[in-house]
Amino acid sequence: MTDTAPALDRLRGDAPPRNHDARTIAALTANPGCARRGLMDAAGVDKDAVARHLGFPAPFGQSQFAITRGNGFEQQVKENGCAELLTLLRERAGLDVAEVAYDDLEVVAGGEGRELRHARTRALLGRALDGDAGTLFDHPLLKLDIAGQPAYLEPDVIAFQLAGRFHVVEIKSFAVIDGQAEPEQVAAAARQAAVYVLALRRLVAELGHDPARVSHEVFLVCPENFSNRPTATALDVRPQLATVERQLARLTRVDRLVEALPDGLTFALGEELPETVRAVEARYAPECMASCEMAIFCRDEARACGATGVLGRSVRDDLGGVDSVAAALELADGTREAPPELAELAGQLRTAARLRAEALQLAAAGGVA
Amino acid sequence: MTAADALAPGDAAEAVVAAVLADLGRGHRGVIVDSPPGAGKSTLVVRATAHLAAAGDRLMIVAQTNEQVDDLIERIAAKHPHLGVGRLSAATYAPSARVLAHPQVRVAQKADDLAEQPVVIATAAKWATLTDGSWTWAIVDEAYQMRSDMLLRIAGRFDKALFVGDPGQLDPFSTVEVERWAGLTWDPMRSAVSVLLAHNPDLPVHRLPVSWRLPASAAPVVARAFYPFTGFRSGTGPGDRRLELRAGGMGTAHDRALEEAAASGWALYELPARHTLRTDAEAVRATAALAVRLLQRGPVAHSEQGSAEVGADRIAIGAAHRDQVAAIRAALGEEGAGITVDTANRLQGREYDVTVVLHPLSGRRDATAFHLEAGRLCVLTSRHRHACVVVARAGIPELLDAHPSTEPVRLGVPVKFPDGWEANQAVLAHLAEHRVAAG
Amino acid sequence: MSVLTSLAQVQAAAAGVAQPVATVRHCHLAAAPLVMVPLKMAGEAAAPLAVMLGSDRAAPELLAVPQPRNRDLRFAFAAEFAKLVLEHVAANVGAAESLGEGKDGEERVRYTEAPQILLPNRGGVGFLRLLGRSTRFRRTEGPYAVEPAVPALGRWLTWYADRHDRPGSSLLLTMTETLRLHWATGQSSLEDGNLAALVGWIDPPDGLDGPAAARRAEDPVASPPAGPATDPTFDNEVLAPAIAAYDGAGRDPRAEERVRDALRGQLAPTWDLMWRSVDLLRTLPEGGSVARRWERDRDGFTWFHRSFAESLPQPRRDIAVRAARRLHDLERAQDAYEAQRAFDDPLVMIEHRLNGLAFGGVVVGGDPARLDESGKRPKLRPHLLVATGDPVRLDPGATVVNAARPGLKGRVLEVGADGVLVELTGGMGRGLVPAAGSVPQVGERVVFTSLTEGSFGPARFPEAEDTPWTHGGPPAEYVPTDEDAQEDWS
Amino acid sequence: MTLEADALEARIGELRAAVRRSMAAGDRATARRLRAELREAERSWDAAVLGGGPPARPGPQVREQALRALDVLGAPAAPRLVAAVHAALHGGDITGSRLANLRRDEERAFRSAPHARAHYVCAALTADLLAPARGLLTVGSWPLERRVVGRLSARTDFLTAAIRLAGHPRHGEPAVQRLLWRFAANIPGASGGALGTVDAAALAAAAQAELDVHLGADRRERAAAAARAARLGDAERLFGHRLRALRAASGGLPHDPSDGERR
Repeated sequence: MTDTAPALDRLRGDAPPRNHDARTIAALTANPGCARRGLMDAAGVDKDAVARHLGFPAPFGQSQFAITRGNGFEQQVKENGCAELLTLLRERAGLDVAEVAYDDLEVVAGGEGRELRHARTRALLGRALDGDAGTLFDHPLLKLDIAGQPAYLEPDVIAFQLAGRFHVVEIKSFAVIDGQAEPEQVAAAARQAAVYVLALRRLVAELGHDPARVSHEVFLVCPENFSNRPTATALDVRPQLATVERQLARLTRVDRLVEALPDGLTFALGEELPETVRAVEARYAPECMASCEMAIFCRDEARACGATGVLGRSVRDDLGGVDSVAAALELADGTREAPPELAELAGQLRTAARLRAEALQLAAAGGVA
Repeated sequence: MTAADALAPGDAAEAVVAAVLADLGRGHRGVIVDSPPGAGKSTLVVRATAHLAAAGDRLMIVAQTNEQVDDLIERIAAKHPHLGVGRLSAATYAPSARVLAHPQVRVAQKADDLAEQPVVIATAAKWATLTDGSWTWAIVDEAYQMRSDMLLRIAGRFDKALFVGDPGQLDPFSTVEVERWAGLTWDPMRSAVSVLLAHNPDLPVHRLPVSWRLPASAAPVVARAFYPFTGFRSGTGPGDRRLELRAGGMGTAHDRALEEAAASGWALYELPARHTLRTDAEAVRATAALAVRLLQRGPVAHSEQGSAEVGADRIAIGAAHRDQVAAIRAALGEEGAGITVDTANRLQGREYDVTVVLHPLSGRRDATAFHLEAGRLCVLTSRHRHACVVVARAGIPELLDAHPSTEPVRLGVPVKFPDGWEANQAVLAHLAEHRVAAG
Repeated sequence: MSVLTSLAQVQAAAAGVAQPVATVRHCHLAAAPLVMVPLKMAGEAAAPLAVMLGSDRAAPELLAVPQPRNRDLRFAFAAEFAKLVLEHVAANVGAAESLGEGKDGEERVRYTEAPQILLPNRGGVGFLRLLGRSTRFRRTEGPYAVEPAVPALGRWLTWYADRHDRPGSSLLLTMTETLRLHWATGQSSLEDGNLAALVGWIDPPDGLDGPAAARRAEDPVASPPAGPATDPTFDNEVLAPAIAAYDGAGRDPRAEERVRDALRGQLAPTWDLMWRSVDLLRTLPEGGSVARRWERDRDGFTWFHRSFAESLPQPRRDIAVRAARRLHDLERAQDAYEAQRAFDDPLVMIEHRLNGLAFGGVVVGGDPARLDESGKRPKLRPHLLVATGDPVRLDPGATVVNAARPGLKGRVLEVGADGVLVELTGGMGRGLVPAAGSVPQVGERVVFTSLTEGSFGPARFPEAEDTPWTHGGPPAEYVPTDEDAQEDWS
Repeated sequence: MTLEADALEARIGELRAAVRRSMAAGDRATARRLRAELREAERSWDAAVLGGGPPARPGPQVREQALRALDVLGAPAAPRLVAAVHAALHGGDITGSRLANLRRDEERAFRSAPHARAHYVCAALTADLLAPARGLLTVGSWPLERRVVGRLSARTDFLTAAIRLAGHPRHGEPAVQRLLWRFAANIPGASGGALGTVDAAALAAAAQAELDVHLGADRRERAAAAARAARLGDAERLFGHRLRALRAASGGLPHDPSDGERR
């Protein structure tokens, strides 16, 4: 796979590769069919900067109330050697009272270099795997291959060892109310946790141990009901693990996309950026708004060429996959002669148009059919 | 593989049935039997009926549809002519000929009129209208298709129950928003068996190990794709089943597909890749034409049960949507009269010699959870005793590859295996080896 | 979603303005509905920030929490909010109309009025549901006691949110969903969640077309979002400093006014949009079956209002029996609602004509006075030949009814090239001669449909104490506890 | 509202819209400039309308308050806990953030005039590398075994603090009870009373019971590390041994190339 590495670097121009974190990797599963996004992610291009340069900045991030609430809750759960977390894990996971060892891997001897922190993470986890004690490993810095290039993974998670197996603990500030939480947020947390499980399993394998020692059961710690009291819920992330592994494998097959590109093409922030971006085919759908920084640019592009995708995937499906609004309209009012394979769709659209016109004209005449 | 695999298929199945009947006597409140497609579920129900009736217990049998009720009546009456059977029916139900053919079957609308019948059978909907009356034992057939709220309404009528069903089939669905109950162990939307096990985790669960329906060419494919953890094997060897096309073919694409299916048990009749409407006229025509052409080829099914003409009644066409079924019926015309055409939901529990299936993902531009549901494809590809011809447009692997997996996750809801994406991929990979490009 | 709505969206995209997908209004609109525009604090489950509410468009009330993380201020807000909501409920009970004796001998009553609440979007319903959940269990004495109106508010908000889930109910409507039921825009359902963009497409301000109005609506500075979520830049640059100043100035009223001003600026535009939307909906004539559904709503309101005093707050989660019964009710309501909308509105009936379960056209033949002598007594069985261009997919023998007069029933005899032959079997009066005008004449336009209203019968469910062992047996006796006392607030 | 305040308010409105637009456009530089102007305008509006006074600077007494609270706890503690103890015993609050940079001020003060103060608020040392432990405060005059923290120390110090607080003469006061309740909620067998009230003796006993489980291993690790720490120079013994110093001295580990700005 390394032969496309130089091509990917060229695509990125001079910008350093963007640091991946579980959120960006989990977001890969949002629109795998989009070549533009697949290429930019594989090359580690900063999509946010590209979108801003094109004049379509991604909608601004998070309210500071949410940020302070999130940090406040995480701090409270991890305070005093994770006192509240230990209580939860003792209740829910049957953690033994003697298991309280806590290792902070976020800062090593004042130095925050990633190489240093990753080395320490490897050392500590290696010792834990060989039977040494150690229960809570805060902020383990992990590595994961993205499109053939190693990327550091900034985790905001705790690895927790129980009976020789590691579990990922993910702390989130959305509330679990009477046992229910917002399904989209739980799904996002599950996908992120799956990325950590995967990275941990790769590290455990590198250290010569059985990757299955990293459990697919993760613990999601959230505030309970309307209070600050944390609650922990076990989450089986096997489906998400399979999806993330699939997407990462797809990224390594990005060479098909790279070959199809005119050589010399780069996403560097220059004048020819708009043409470069437009040269790579996108697959816009409204769902992109929630997961890709380029979404507003792609929507504008899709609107400009009257693509039915702008109206949503279900509309495009109803219109038998016809891609352009104009084409669908011409089929409906009969001004466009339908080629044989579109004959049936044309028939249905014409009937639909007739029925709508008939019902509207009848209503205008004040009657009910 | 487990010790059971060393046994011959018949003995392996018999061992499980014996274990189930033994468990009925051990005081469990419930016994569950998972039965993959064609694994002898109805035979088990008939034997359990006789076993429990012989022990003198009053027995009620719950099926999901009137047709399933009549099927069971016919089997029980044939096997045990002296066993009094009561059919509890809705007012609007006119007894079918095959029910009336058995003198020992009494049909009535009120339970009291069947008081002295040792066995009373009805649909779940009918049982739910009763407010009193109790039976010691109940046998719940197709228990995985029954929704939890239906089990809640009839569970008051029995003390102990044998639950038999196929876990690989379609999940219960509803037309309204059901988010409110997600995560509850008694969520009305879960299948009856999953709620039963959520509240009684230590009930014994047996698994019928052999599919007598699926030929040796199909059992491994269906088992690997839809029953990853609870595999099963075919009751027949590779040579035991043969589909003979007596009339010669004309080498058309349809003929080559039928010949491939007859030879290997599978065929993928692949139309050119294109995005289409659901009622894709070209695919509908091809599906109907293949079924009609099959009849014209004078098919004969040779199996361990001897040889028999494959008439129209032994052929079925399956599809995902009702409007596709309507379009295929229209395309069949006179020549195809008698061929069953139905959606996956209604084909559950039924068996044919040859099936022609319009792939749910054919012509789709974007797959939805509905299209990707593993249970739907499992039902469609596990109805046949001899051969299954799948009609689909090219482009499905690319569609699956581009499918975004961002389904929501609800706390407390158990993860369902297999994942629809993996199941579709497994079936596609196998079909690719039996591909016949449309003419 | 169907081909018809998709076509309407494509037509809207081409025309640059929303296209109708309904010819009548399918929901009840009260004379003076209680419009509410709530805002919640980011990052919290249900921390109210502000609400602008009222039933007079010229006199909205603004309630705000200058420091949302302060428990006392939050419950002072809840008390004020409760007062206004309970006042509106009391003012909209109307008279108690007697309906004679029920089967259990009690006199059945139905109020002639019911209070209707309008919210901008589904997010608002979710917020009211959570606010209801966080207030209905509060105790009025002991630690962290609250005013009696607060738990009452919680129970009413929970009840309204539950009613919103019932298909066809008009007691709590969200404006984005209600408008989308009547108009299709040239943008996706995601963008339709922005009320300003949606109204911009339906009734573009002069000088702008749909897309231009939507583009302006998506700029959060020019047109503030409809809530309950606030715009992050507003939070960071305007609200946070104002709240900090309020805290810093020791809760000085002028600092509080500054917070209120900032919030009023965010809410006022949506308030106007809500009333503009009400005006748009009033332009449509009310559907025929809306009154009947509003009667069901009034029955529900009457029962909850009259039993309010002696009943307990709604439990946190449904027990098995209540969940099953509620699912059945919702499915029955969905079934009836879909059929009623089709019979009320030709633009909805054409959905069924397109998928072959209904057909419409002109009567071109048949035998209007035909008698069927085959049975013991002759029966009136007129034949109608209806020429139609619709793709009919009904099998011979399928029962159909006339869309305009569902009382007129019939059977499909044959679907031929020149039309569909229908044998009428009922709804033509008593004798052997059809009542005048009951049988459609040649040349008349008719629509027949296989759709029937409510094929669902009532279902019987066990009592809670008879919950079977398969569903965990009878649930524990329900005692509402106020866990707030143990909570240390965020 | 004076004329001048109206003009200010209009100016504030414009600045707010401008800041929000530049933040939305991702142009952080302009946003920062405009925000400063906006704060200035808002501050003058507050002064004109509310007459708010200047915010308080971290006075010298923060140091004393921290030392007093640490004495009560008798174990390394995070700023939030130190602030909570001070608030429970003496009312008012020293925000956690002002405590965090207290440690930096103390180190600067020590380096400029070593040993000028009897007691310094300083860092805890991690047992393995003797580096400053993140987010922990200790008292310089404490024995090294107490200031060094091993893998179990976070838990043992939490339990020690619980026992010390439960034994404090004023443990019956409501504010202290509420603080004790948060300890009791996280120690098995300790939380029995209704909200806010704690049986101090039961809490101390439960804490001691769990402490005994960890104490042996914890003491061994801390003693070994303390012996190594004794050989450090004065400043490093108080404020932690940093690798960078080591790197500068012997050109140690290669500088990490991808050590870009952490996003």
